[in-house]
Amino acid sequence: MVHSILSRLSGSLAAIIGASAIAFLFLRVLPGNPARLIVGPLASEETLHAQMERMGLHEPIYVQYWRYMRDFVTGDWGFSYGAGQPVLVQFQLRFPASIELGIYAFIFAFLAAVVLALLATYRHRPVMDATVRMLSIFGMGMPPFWLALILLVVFHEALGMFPGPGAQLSRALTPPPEVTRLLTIDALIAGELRTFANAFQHLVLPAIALGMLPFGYLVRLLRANLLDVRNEPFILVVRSKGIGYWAATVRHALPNAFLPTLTASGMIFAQLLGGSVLVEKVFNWPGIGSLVVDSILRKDFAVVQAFIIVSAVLYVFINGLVDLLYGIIDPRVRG
Amino acid sequence: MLRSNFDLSLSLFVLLLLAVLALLGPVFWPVDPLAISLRETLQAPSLAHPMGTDHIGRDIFARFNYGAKISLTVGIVVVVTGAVVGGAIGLVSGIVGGLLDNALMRFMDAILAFPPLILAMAVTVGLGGGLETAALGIMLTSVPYYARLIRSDVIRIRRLPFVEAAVASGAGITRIIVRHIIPHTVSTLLVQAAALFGYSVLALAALGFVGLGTQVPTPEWGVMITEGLQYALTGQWWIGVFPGFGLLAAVAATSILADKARDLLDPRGQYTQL
Amino acid sequence: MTQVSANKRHQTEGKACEGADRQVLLSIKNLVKDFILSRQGLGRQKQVLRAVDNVSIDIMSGETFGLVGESGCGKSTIARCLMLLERPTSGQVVFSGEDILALSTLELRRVRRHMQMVFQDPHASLDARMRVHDIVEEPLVIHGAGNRNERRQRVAEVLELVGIDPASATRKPHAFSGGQAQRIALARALVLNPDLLILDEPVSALDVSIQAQVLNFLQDIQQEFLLTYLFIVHDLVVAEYFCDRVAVLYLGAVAELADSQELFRNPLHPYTVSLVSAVPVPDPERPRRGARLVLSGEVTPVGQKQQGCRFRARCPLGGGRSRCLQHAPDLREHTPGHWVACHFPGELRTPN
Amino acid sequence: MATEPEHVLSVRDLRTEFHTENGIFPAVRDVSLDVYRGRQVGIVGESGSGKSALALSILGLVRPPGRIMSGQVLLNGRDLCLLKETQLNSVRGREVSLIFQDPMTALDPVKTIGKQICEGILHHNRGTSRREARRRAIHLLEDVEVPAAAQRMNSYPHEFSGGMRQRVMIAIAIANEPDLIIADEPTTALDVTTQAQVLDIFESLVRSRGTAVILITHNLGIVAEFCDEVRVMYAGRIVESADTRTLFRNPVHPYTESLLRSVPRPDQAHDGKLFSIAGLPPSLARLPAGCSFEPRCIAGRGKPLCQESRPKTTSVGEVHASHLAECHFARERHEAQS
Repeated sequence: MVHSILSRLSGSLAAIIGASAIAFLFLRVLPGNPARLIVGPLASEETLHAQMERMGLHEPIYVQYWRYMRDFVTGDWGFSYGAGQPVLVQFQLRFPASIELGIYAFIFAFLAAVVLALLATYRHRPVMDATVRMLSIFGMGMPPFWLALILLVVFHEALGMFPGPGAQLSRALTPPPEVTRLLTIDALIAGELRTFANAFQHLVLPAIALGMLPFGYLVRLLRANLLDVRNEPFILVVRSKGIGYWAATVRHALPNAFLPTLTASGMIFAQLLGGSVLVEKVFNWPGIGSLVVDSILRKDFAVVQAFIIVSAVLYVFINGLVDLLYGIIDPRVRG
Repeated sequence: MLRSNFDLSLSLFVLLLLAVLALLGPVFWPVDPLAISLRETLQAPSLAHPMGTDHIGRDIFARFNYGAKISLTVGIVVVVTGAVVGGAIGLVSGIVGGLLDNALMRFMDAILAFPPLILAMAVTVGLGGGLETAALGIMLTSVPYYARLIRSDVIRIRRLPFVEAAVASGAGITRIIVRHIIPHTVSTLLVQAAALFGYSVLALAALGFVGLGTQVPTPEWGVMITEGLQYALTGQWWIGVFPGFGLLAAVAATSILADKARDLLDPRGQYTQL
Repeated sequence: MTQVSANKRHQTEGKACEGADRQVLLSIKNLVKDFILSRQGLGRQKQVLRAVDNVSIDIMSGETFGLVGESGCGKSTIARCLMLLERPTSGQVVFSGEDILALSTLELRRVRRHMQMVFQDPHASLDARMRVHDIVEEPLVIHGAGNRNERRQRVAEVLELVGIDPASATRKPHAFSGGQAQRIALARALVLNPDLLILDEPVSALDVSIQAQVLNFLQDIQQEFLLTYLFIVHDLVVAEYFCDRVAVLYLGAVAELADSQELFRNPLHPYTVSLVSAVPVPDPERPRRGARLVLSGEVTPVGQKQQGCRFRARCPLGGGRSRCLQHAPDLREHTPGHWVACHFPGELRTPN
Repeated sequence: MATEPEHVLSVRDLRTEFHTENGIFPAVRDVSLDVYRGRQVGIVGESGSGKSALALSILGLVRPPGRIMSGQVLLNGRDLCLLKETQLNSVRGREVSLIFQDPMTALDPVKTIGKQICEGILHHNRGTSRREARRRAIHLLEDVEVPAAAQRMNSYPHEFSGGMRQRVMIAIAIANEPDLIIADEPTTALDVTTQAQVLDIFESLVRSRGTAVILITHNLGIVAEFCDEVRVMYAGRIVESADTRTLFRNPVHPYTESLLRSVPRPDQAHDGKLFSIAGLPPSLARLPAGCSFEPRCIAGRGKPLCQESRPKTTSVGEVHASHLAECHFARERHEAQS
């Protein structure tokens, strides 16, 4: 066990290094000169060279990479000239909002997928099944930023059911004291139910927009797995013991159907991460995603580079976690 | 049986319709997608403008057709090049094995260690934006998916009894690959290609949306949605909604097609007994 | 092209075999196959599983030689080693006087014409994407036999021989039933006029009535084309009915080898005795199974080489005697033609 | 519809059909079958003859697109076809249980053996504590001769060999002392010596408890050794039924006779040919108009009577209805034998 954890860790480390190197390379072969961006188009060659010197751009690329990673690990993520702030500070400010949105989106995707997959496979009901499959195909085929727009048009603009873009909380309310820095949780901790409800309302539309793609993916996977597992003889044997349909499904079919889904959770995380860049922009959500879009438009690449590396690290970390979890859940892998 | 054919024909029809709009749009709707008309800004859909006009009076329908051309072209190009490159890597990796296999797969892993959209962003940022770079970035992120799938397929097929039967009757490696392995990976490749077509089209739109793909004023669907964003909440919904439907239709149709292809291409499927 | 090649019997060295003028067609000498199981996790020691342990068998031209044993005894591994689907760890396989393990790829192809294999699951062993005609023709193409017309004629001929209407050869294998598919597989094996057919459980996947059809057919073509069969089977009744000589394998080694009648009527190895007694007989008049000798435990492959007799843990004789504990018994000729690897052959008798 | 008290199971004119895109497949065609208390009944037939569909129909576990169309399944006098799903759930596992074909896939791979045995015990015995259920489960494992039963409770199925898994299946089946066990090819996937072990254990358990058994198999040897009575199935019908000795000595239906003659026997002469049945079983979707065995039959092939009309079930037994065959020539064939 110890051995396998160690080997997995070293594998993850290698993947992170590889990924960050690729990210670094791509951002450094960029035609524009980062120093030129800082000093501005009107600066003289001398100023430019001085700036390049300061930034270490004359060094060989691997030295630059080494230096960048060393700084990165020690907390120096570079300086965002667009926002006039260190990149790390910006991340710290905006990360909680993104995480909260991601969590709610995942909860939505997961719950909706489980319920609909169960409904689709219950008995032999072709219409229900076809509906769920259609939903899944639409979920996977809809551009998240477009869905966000539709949701806003319908539920905010036309029906007025949910608040519009631009905030996590109505201006009339004061944010609860920061504990976890996740608004809904902090509101609960502070016991302010009204604040919680308001923050939750603000979360509904963006969470659905962000969760739709993972939902489509999950429901499709779960439905197929449930159908497969249901054809396994062991379900018949369970039923022959007298266990009812739902008990057999929840106790035996679902856990087995979840196993292959677990492997896909890396993919789902990636969808959430990529989607947040798009959805946050539409809702003007004060998270990392909208920061990244703004930085791209401002050509503020220090932020983008940090985001890419953080994404890769998180992604590798999640995948490693899933591997471990798989070993815990599936006795056959434990060996 | 009936229903499944309905699915199939509907999605074929949708794809065909989009293709017709993309290719023949300029013929039967000869309106310049870039022509600005300040007298006709922000008009709702009507006979003169089936999808309305945008804030500077450009005809959305003409722009939609142009966007279809961009999306479908990029989708096809990305899928074909990705499938060829990825399929080749997978085939070589699965057949040669050993050190080369290991090296190729580690490289694929490194690419996979990125969330795909983020990597496409990185590449596009790095190479300076634009349609071609965006397509290249998307293609690059799709290669490992083909490569890994085809590799594992090749390894699985190599061990199947009918391949062993061919080896036992003296077939050489070339014959085994060409006659027995490749035909059996084609269905996998096709299904994966259809799935990745959807991804490519969506990714291109996403890159356009964040300002990395095609540049304004080129009417790409993602860019059009971005432009429509600020008018959506003031009542001019048509600017951003129609291109979204285009994306949804293209992606959903290919994904239904992929499912059907998977069923039809499995020779066992047709003879499944009770 | 259409008739059995005239120089079918071209062995250079030949051993006389008990009065018959038969010659050795295939000689397996000290065949060993190890599989390396790399265990993950702590320690990560390499485990070696010896699937085939020093097996030597001579198969006479024209006979049906049966390999029987329970799953995991190595019988299929031997077949796969003979067809070089697995590379043997050591040993020799001499076919018609040539050691096929020492041949180059090109020479091997020449030899392979004369030995063909039929697999257990007929549908799995036929390429589902190819038409039946192309499947049967493939060996001819590989070995460059005849032109297109001659090949087509030959395929039709062979299909007719196995009882498949050549007109249906444009269909794919899954349009055929299991029994028919096995006939198609046989047609593919026969199309090159081989000398030796390795039949790996060819009837196990088939229903009783179809099984009889295929077995009868195998008998017919054996006489007609002077074929030699290596017949791998776990069904002892089929082995007894169909084989001339039989070797019983246990954990990768031959436990007993004899004429099929002799082996099943007068088994000497305690494993064979219990194996034979475990077979349910379709005759309720036979004394009830009080007399059955049920073995304890199951075949469990052992990684490292254990000392003494490999069967001793399950041996109904106890296996506790010092000879059984210390020495693995060699395969010795107990009576002429009847070989057994036991220190106390014949001590255990078939009940009743 | 009162049944005699000694019947555990009485199936009347049961019909199960599979409605698929390729047509309607009547897998079980108006089958009647009686099983007496404590008796072992074998059902033999080739693949596709409807054996497994019959077993699942009795348990009410046929899945769509399959459906029971008509008939009765009287278990201890109650018609299971009329029961609601919840009522069925209290019958399954307690009055009747199932042993499945393939021990590799018949156990949930992610649950321990112990949990899977206890599940049935807890379900049918409200108020039993987990500890008590566990104790009983260990006893059951000891009954089926699983060594070190208490430790093995926490093992997962993949840690067991095929034979051991099938023993666990038996333990699950007998957990609530049912009156009837349906065993569908219980030893097909096992080696001969393992099969002998498992059958011995199974036989001694059911004989000592007086459990009736329906043993579905294609292996005539197992039937001969294990069963008191035999039913022969062909194309969804029971074509012959008799006690084991009679059936093996005097098979009346031509299919039974052909089946018995096509099995190689160790005590038979080696030379000569095996008897073989010509042709293939008919597709259930396109059954011949007359006798479904007619195209392959040694007695009736080509005869107009057999081609045109379906044979009725005929009693040929000396004592009441103990030997039945569904053949136009049943009487003649029976007389010719005796």
